[in-house]
Amino acid sequence: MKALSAAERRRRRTLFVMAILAVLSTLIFGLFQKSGQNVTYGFTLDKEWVLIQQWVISSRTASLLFGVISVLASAVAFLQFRAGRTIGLASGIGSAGIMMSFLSWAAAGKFIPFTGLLQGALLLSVPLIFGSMAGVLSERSGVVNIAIEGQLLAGAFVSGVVASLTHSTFLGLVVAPLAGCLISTLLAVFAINFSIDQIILGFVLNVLVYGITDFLYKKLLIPYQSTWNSGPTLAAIKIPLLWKIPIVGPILFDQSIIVYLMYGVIFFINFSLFKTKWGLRTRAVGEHPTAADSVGIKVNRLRFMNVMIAGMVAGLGGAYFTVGGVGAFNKEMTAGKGFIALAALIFGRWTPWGAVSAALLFGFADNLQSVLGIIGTPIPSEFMLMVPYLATVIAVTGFVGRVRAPAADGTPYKRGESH
Amino acid sequence: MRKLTIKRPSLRALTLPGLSFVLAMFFGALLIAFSDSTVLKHIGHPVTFIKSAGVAIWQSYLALFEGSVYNPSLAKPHDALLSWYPLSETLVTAAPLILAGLSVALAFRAGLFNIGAQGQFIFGSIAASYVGFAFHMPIGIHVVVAVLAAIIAGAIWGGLVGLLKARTGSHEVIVTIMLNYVALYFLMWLLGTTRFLRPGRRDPISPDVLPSARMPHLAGDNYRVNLGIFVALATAAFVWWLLSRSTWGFRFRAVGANAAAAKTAGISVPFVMTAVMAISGGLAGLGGAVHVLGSDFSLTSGTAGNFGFDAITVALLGRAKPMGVVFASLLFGALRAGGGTMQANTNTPIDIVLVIQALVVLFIAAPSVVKWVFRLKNLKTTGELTAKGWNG
Amino acid sequence: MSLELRGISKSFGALLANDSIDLRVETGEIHAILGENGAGKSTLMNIVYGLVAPDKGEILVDDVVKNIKEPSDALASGIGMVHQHFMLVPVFTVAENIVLGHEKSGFAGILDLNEARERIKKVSDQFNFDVNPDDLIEGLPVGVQQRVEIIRALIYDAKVLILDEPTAVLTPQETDDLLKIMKQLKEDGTSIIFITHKLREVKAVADRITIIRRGKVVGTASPDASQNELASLMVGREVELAPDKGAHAIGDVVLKVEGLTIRDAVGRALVNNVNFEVKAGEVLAIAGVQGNGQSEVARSMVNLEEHVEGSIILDGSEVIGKSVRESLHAGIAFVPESRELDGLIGSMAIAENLILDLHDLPPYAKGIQMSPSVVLAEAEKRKEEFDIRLQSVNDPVSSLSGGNKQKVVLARELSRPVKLLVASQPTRGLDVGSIEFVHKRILEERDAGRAVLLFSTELDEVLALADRIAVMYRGEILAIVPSGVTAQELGLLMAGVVHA
Amino acid sequence: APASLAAASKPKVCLALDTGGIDDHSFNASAWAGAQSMASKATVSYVVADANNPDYTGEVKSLVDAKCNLIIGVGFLITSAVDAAAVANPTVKFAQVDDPGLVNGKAIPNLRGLTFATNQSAFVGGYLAAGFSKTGKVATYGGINIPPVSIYMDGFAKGVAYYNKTKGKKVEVLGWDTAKQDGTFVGGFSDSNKALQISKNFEQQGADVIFPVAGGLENATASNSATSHKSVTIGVDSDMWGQVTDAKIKAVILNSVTKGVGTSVAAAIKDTAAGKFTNTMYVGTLANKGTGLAGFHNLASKVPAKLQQELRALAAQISSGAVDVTK
Ligand SMILES: Nc1ncnc2c1ncn2[C@@H]1O[C@H](COP(=O)(O)OP(=O)(O)OP(=O)(O)O)[C@@H](O)[C@H]1O
Ligand SMILES: Nc1ncnc2c1ncn2[C@@H]1O[C@H](COP(=O)(O)OP(=O)(O)OP(=O)(O)O)[C@@H](O)[C@H]1O
Ligand SMILES: [Mg+2]
Ligand SMILES: [Mg+2]
Repeated sequence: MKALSAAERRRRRTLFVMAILAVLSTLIFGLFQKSGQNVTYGFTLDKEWVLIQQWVISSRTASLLFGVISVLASAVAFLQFRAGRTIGLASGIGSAGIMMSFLSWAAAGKFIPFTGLLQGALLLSVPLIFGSMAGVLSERSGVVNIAIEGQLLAGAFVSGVVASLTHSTFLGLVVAPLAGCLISTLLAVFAINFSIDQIILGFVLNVLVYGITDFLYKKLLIPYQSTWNSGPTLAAIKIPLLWKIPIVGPILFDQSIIVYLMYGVIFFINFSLFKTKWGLRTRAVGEHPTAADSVGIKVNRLRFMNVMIAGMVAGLGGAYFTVGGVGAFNKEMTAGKGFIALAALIFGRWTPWGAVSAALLFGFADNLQSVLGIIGTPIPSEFMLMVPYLATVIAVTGFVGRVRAPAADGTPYKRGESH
Repeated sequence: MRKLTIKRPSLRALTLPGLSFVLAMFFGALLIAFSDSTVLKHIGHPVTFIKSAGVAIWQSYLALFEGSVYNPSLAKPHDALLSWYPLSETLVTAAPLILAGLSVALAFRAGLFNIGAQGQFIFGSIAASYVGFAFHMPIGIHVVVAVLAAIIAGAIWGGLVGLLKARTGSHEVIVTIMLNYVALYFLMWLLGTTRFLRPGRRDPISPDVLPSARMPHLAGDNYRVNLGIFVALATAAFVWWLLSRSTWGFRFRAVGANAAAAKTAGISVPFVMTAVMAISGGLAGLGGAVHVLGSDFSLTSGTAGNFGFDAITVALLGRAKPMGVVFASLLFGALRAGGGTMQANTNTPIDIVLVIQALVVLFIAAPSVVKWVFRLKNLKTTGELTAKGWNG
Repeated sequence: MSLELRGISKSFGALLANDSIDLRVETGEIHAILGENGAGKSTLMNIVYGLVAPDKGEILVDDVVKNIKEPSDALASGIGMVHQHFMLVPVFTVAENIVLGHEKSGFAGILDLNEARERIKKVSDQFNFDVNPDDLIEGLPVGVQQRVEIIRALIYDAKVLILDEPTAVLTPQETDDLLKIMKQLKEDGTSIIFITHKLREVKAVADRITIIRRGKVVGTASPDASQNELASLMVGREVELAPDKGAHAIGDVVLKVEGLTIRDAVGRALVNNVNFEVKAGEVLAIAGVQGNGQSEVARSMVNLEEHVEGSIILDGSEVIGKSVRESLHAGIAFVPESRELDGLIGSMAIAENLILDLHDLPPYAKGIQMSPSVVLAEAEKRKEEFDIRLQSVNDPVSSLSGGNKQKVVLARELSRPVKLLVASQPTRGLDVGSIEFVHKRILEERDAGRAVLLFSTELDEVLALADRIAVMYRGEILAIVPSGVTAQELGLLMAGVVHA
Repeated sequence: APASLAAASKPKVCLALDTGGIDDHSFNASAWAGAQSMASKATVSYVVADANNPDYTGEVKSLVDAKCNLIIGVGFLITSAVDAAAVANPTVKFAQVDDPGLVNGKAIPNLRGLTFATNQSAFVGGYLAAGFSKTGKVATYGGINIPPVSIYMDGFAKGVAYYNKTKGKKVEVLGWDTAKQDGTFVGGFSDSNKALQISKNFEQQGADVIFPVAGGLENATASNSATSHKSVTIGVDSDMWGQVTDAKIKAVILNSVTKGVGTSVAAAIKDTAAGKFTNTMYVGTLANKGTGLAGFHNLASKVPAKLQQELRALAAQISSGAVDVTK
């Protein structure tokens, strides 16, 4: 009960912040803006059905408009909060309004490919989503998974190499989960059977994968590049009709198979975790393994299985870097995304949708800085590069606060050694 | 304070680390053998295969040793001791690692997982180098001021994390991961500003720190080993004292083990979190100072290398105990120093060192595996390090 | 169904927790097991339930040897158990907890809880349990959680029901209800093994009593034996069950609480406008069913609560607004409700736990340098004074049994100059020997002229120690009554019934 | 060690790399290729700094200890270590890529700088891009904002501006601002997913020629061009067309702006082997082919002959000084 009420207090504080930002953006971006320039929003990327091609509007008017919308939404959210109702929609509109007000100001005289901005956000978050889903699977059943980075990298490496050797994206896609699974088998064996500290283990596995892939990259992939490291890539598949839907279509339904698999993974994990027998048992062994054991659930077997599945999911995400992206493997090409995925997992409070939202937020901030950088900002590029990281820190400190992991996350289970 | 009787380090206590190292080297050897094209050529002929594999492995590991401990070919007629030059290199690499490792270990003992040593190290390097090249001060004083600046800079960057956690409950793992990136980009930006550019250069590389701000060499100018290693050892002793003999350390451990009970007994948990992260950041910052003032002298975007991340492995290998961190850092320092020579002499990629490091930590953490491999019954295992997952 | 244990032995390292124990429980019998903390009762039951593997011995159900390796084997043999430490997942609903391990799925593998809901309702109605299948466990009072555990055992048709200290956290009312249910079950032919430290309960329901000491069966007794006889069998010496309150002088007001209101983070009042005072040499007990605001009042005495209004005057000066540390040093000794969670730091040494509050003050520290030798010497002293049974003061405090842990907490809290002792559930889960010690100690403090504020859900304890009794109900003090009241009157008050 | 068994007659040449391997598809690779081409004249080997704990002083020292006759520093990070070693070891010859080879502003006898006027070739690349673009928008991005990278981007942008000036056109450059000397960067050289997205963002802004200056990340851009069919890619450092095997990718490589690290390294080795080491700074220019355009391959037919002609003329003008690439 305490946790819930603390959340309410935080929600109220968040609402305050939102209202203040809404007013400020109305004033700064809307009222006090001098530029008489127009901002152009583009809504088409391809040959999808056109609802609206472009929207040209005075930057000042747009900022004002969105600012007012966000102020109104904040007010509605406050009223709903008072009445004890959910404030999700109103606060969503509110923050989007603030964002758009800012964007209309920042892009005065420029072109913002609105659909592309969102599509890019999704694409940048794909590996994060896979990684955090792997985290959900593993940590919900009580095994801390810091090895996401290593699982992603192993998936990227193996799928890149296999696709290159066999000239088959399909085979590349098939082996990626196996590579991730191999890493998580190590995690599972050492964490579950040998009860080794899982944080040490995760870190060490990352280092191990870095070491092995770097080593093999230099020893094999570079010298024999044309056979070992010039893999084919997956083409985007347009889902008939769906991809034609304005705005949404090109973002969601004109992607490579990996992205579609990702949708499947998210829905499947979310569904299974909360609606099925497996999910109930998984959450039980993550929260209170002794209780699960006492009703006859094989705690360690279930954990083992889940950690292996987690590895497969992350491994598949790794394939996104190679067969899903540029084909060739590049040394350390996951570039720390496994750790960002870990942060997204915690940020999202160990729930599938929470983690997805956190990953999308990061992807959005990342792509926004890229787009704004391209159309030109007075801010040095290095500071622009900080944006997604700072945005995460601000979101975590301002709006998320204390999070609670599954109670038994990280604790090995041995029968008769509870307490 | 747990064990108040002084324990003599027994040889048996070293059995596990020793055997773990042997096992890790064995797997490293496999990797060397099976990725060497000349060795692989003989794969059809077992005898030649084993022979050539043996040669490849022997040469690589010999070079590793020659690069980290002793290399007779370096001796000069007038100075036979020069063959120990590699050992000096090992110490040079180990010094910053010890400090960064202590930073992670200290936080660990207080129940906090500091992944941010990298960022704190960066801020320490920035402060130390800036004070080192931009100001003129008397010899002696200059080093001290530069070091203090680094400690303060690291402490602020680390303390920020503790403060955020204490105030808002935001998880230190997320915040430190993110702040590492922020620190790196900040450094990159800084290196493009005129203040940090080398006169006459546009490359992002700062001027060298002035001689007055450098750590004095310990064994003459032929060896790079410098005061930094003593600073690191003294700091390790200090951290040991802090944790096990001081009231602050008592509080840190209490909060780390059970924050609710510590609070009930009147210990201020928010204060402890902030203090621990600040001290932890200061230690990593000091590591940055030792690196810049001791051996690197200039600041580049790669100054911090991987020290802050290796620090985590080192702290884990050292079981979050100061002495453990020192030994782990020496081992890692040796692997790092020798790895370069190995690559230069045998073209075995230095990345094998990462593999060996990872495996050593893994095996030490899993004594049961080592016991099983070597068929040992009663192997003495050191105290378990228990991280407490995310809720800790 | 009958259950028989033959020659069960189990050792943990050097410690022989069960030493060839023989025990037979007949069909439809309530068989009580008595023993000190750490006697080996839970270990034995965990063996029966398949959670701990015995070193030796066999288990017979209806005179047939059963090989019980896993809890699922026990369940299949008709053995159900309500554990000393609850086996409920706090973030699950009642229904989810109950189906766990026996799930039924419908379309697309979707979990089907409806059948479970029905059965829960049925059992709940049958025994007047008042359990809603869709409530979250973590939001339920412990008494209700206990019922959920029992419902689970019943739904899965336990013919032998093991109850390991089920009443440790129950209120008198709840305890009586449970005892009634046990009798009802017994009528229906269920065999029950009942473990408790409360002799009154044993005498009320048990058919036979087995007493275990240091892992061995030391004897059996009939429920007709007196409480004193049972107690001395358990402990192996004479025990004084009802402490002699004796004559004592009551002095000036030490603690004056006015208009105390405590809110949760969203502003709901958990404690509403509470007023009372405690005088020197007086024990004021605050009784009440768990979850009526007593915990919050207790914690607010040392500023562990966040949203507090009103005033708490200790010896003329305001406590509210001070830090926890300042409150403790102002002269309050605080024994928290949960010694494991809030009282002690399990992995730290006993000696360190004894000075948690004073570690940075002389003589334990000079400046920020601690003096380990002084700390050790002090620990040895307190070990003697409080009769803490331990091997070494350097051992982690988690190695102690419950009674000794509680002594460590008391020893620490009473080592400062104290004007007021706040003790919250000081004897929860302790055996009679330890309870005797704690009670004696509390009365000694009172006799030395300290004010004592005792929070307890135990009627016997309240009646035995208090000079006056305040009963809390729904965050308010319903009445303050003199110690002469009867247990029955008190029980009614705790249930919220006020007489004109 | 085998290296020490080398024939005494051949000088021992050692490459000291700062980051990446000899196989980074970028200037390390070129340097190594250049050195290898001289294998008949010298025994060559290389070391690379430990990317984890880079210690350049120690790295160069280990080469001095290994009795290398010529030590070539590759990468600007290692310059100060090379400078210091050159002063400390007057008998050993040194060369340093991407650096003028001066110590405190003065030349020293045993150190030679190897530099490249890549802005010249990037200038021509910019002109090509502007002339080739149908949309009137071209783009460039970098790994991180450091001179070896930004000099390309700056030259590219100025080449576009020159095109606009001479032709009276308004081709726009995305990703680099000559006034601020800042632009779009990946933030490193390994995040190909990010590079891919940046390329997409450029396309969405309308760019149809993209010039990535981020080492191996150029593959991400070309890969995107190959699937989107909305842009072509200009490679960097060496001829990208020759390095990729995928025909679909070859088809979208317009040209590559090269940097003759290999040529310069080979030159330094040749001089040393012949006993004619010089400390005169090497400057790779369009004129001496130390930098330039690699050539059109698949897309040659798509580039108007007139434009190709103008490019040749422009290169000649730059070499003669008639066109100033720094404006
Ligand atoms: N998992 C274990 N490992 C080691 N020792 C144990 C373990 N479980 C119990 N013990 C030991 O066995 C003894 C018996 O413990 P047990 O829990 O059975 O006591 P109990 O009679 O149930 O006590 P209580 O009345 O406090 O519940 C304890 O004193 C303890 O020392
Ligand atoms: N997993 C374990 N490993 C080692 N010792 C254990 C373990 N579990 C319990 N013990 C020991 O068993 C003894 C009794 O444990 P237990 O928790 O049953 O105490 P208790 O007297 O019942 O206390 P409480 O009433 O607070 O539960 C203690 O000495 C404790 O250290
Ligand atoms: Mg117990
Ligand atoms: Mg028990």
